[in-house]
Amino acid sequence: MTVRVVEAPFDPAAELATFARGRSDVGAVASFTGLVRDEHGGERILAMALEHYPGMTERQLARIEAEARARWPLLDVLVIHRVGRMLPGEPIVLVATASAHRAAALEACAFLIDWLKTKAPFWKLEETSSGARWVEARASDDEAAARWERR
Amino acid sequence: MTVRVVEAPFDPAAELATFARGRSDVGAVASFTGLVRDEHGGERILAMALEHYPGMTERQLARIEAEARARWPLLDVLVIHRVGRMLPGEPIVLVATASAHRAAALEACAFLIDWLKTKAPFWKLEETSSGARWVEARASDDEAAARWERR
Amino acid sequence: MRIRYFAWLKQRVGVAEEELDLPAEVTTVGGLKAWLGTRHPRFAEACAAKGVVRAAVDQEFADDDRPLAGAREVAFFPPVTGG
Amino acid sequence: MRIRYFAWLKQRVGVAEEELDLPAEVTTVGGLKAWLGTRHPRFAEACAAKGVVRAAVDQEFADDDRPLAGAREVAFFPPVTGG
Repeated sequence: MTVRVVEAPFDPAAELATFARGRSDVGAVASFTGLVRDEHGGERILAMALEHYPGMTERQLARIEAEARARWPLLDVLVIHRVGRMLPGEPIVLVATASAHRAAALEACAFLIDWLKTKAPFWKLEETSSGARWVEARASDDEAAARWERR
Repeated sequence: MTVRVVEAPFDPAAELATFARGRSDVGAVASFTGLVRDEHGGERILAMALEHYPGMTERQLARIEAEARARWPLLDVLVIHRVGRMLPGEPIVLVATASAHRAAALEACAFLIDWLKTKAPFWKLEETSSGARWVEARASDDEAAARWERR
Repeated sequence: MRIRYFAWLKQRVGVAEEELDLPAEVTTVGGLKAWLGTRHPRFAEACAAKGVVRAAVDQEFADDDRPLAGAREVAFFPPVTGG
Repeated sequence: MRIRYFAWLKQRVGVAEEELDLPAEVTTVGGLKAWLGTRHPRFAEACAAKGVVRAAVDQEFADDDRPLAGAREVAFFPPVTGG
């Protein structure tokens, strides 16, 4: 499985240590890790709770991965997304891509995280000292995802 | 030091394990690893020897890193480039960037490897079964680097 | 039909999911939204704000004109914010 | 002045570096290239092919019109291929 939704903390470096290893046809590996920050909009974040839509999540992630593989000659892909409650500094998401050449790995990695942010059913609830608040979708995320729409 | 030129094999996953760790202001980490492939232009690669210009190399890498930090709000940057003889599957270069948000981390990572490929004095010598050959510069690398020229 | 709610929409409606028999005249996602609004005033309020209530039919994103024929599960949620 | 050669240019010329006293009329990178070509025929051959011989003066990339006044080290090499 190259797409995983996990409730427990995970270690991106440990995942990357085994990603595409032992394959000497891989010339390029790109990765992106998203982490919980301790600040948002000037307010201190105590924790983050990630809700998702079980079933649809896995389906959408698999679809996004398939789209990336159709667009770029990828030799390996890994997507891990955490759900549940997590603390500042903890990883939320890891995307990794492997290809013979760097352009494919770098572009596919950016594509995967851009599409994941707008097409996978996750919702972030931030816990602050003044209570919990749902994170609002950002126009910049829609714009980033739209870059990759086929014209 | 966030820029290192090394002769011994290095482990990108181990480097990433300590990169930007313990910083809860980091929301995004991007990385790129370039590896020796076992094939190039239809010929089997037995080994790769990286020659460089000691002194100028470190100077150029530091300059490229400074340029990235000037362009994007980066919280951390790491560039490791190996020199000497290495085998297929072994890492040649690692670039990692950390920022509050993903666009800065992803763009700066792509920028760093694109500029490194055209502005740092490294030369690749491939060992094949029919002898050693110097790798020729590719027009696509110049084009990738030119994307980042200030207009 | 099974109706599910996520994120703050779930908190507004007050239930995570409900099993409902739809009246015959409810044939699309848009029609279902309007009908659910009569049962949950705060759902109607949310739907009145443009673009904040998204839907999925059988775990596929769906627009208001999407027919419900054959569907087993419809979910409503705010724009996604993962990653 | 110290002259250095890298990669296949070093193999062509046959030395990695040499310490040379330049004649007074050699004042630019381009002039130095021409003069070195008279000493190393294979260096002249390489320079005849457009774009394959690059230069650095005191570890900074330099074009042919770059003056040599004050320079301690000039390096010649093919286009870089790292990463």
